[in-house]
Amino acid sequence: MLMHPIQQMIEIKVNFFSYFKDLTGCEATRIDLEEGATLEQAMEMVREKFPKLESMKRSTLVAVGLEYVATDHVLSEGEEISLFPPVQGG
Amino acid sequence: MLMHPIQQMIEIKVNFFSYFKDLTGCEATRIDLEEGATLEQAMEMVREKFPKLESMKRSTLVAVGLEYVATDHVLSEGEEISLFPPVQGG
Amino acid sequence: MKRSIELTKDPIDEGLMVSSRTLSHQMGAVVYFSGIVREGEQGRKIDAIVYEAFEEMAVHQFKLIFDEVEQKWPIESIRLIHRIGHVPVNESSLWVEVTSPHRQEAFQACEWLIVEMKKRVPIWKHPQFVGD
Amino acid sequence: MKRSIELTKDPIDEGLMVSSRTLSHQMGAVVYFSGIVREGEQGRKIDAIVYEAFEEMAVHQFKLIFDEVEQKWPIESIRLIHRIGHVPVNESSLWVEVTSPHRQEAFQACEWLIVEMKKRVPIWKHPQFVGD
Repeated sequence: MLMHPIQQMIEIKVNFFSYFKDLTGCEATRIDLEEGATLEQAMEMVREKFPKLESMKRSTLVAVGLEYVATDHVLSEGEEISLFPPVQGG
Repeated sequence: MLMHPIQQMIEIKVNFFSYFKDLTGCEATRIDLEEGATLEQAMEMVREKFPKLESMKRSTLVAVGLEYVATDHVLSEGEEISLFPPVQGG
Repeated sequence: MKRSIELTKDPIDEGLMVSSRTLSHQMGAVVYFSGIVREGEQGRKIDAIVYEAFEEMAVHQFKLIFDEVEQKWPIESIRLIHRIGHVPVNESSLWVEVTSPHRQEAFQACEWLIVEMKKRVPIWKHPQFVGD
Repeated sequence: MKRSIELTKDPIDEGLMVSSRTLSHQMGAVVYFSGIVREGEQGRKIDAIVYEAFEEMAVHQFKLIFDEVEQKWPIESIRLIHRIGHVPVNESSLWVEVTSPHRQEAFQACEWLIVEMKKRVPIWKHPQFVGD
């Protein structure tokens, strides 16, 4: 039963790293977004699903695929988002 | 026959390194100085003896023993002077 | 610019890496940095650090950093190894080699790439506190 | 601060030096510099550089520089080898290792001591020009 037959939905995988896995209790999740949704909208949805991420908002790094992208990036089917705390290599 | 029996003389060895050996034609020489003579006076005597060093005056490094010392340093018997061009280690 | 990037769970054999170095005859300088796990983190004593990486992205981000190094300095080659997994105290977690014609650019590039790594390359530390 | 200074006519076995490194558990950084003989000097092609040193003074001046390093930075150890005599193109004439708790001081100390060496340590280069 399609309520909005014109509105296509896309499914996006979201990965968590480091202690974001502890905060969310999972390594990855999937969210459904309307086509044309931005990374910012996806992140809002993720934070609603995992409220503990809210407090980390200012120190969250976000990648789409292997790249850091602007939050107005429009997501496409098949893209993956990764959320993680500040990196600490070395 | 001591002309100035009170005036003691000291003998100072002077070493040359790098192309200063080519300019002077020797690795080392000895000069006789009145006791109380300074490094500056010794260098003047060396330049008189080896006029080709005169043109290198501004780029000459001078050590007494293993140390760089001020030109008003008063020399003592047994001290050695070393004259050389800018160093180039590495 | 020649480049080599490796993420590995094995100890880094720095002596072997150095011995296997190749340089063109125009190169006059090689700078190495070894990052070692220290026994203290956050004021507490540790046994080891477990390094976690988003590996595919980490390699990609190192490549982007190396691209920028190549734009900035006349570097002939960079080789980099970052260890992941369990790294005991006193062992190397990071090894970097930068070769260039002159020393200043090798030092600058080596320091710069480490600073950039610490901003962008998705690797995280999990200190293993003594007694935990 | 531990220190080792060597002037040698033999090739520098950097791999062996690195493999023989010892560090206390508070050390987090090691910086190495290798200075390599390049094929060009003064715009001409060379086969080698013959390094001449006033050896006793060179060792003494390195010690004075190391004393200053120790005043400036919390360095645990410095090992330095300078080759003298005939050094062919593409071989190392200088090898330096600096170990410290954090990376910035190791980089700073390593660069600084090389700059100071080039001002004060009585070592000279005699390039061996090709065809001479």
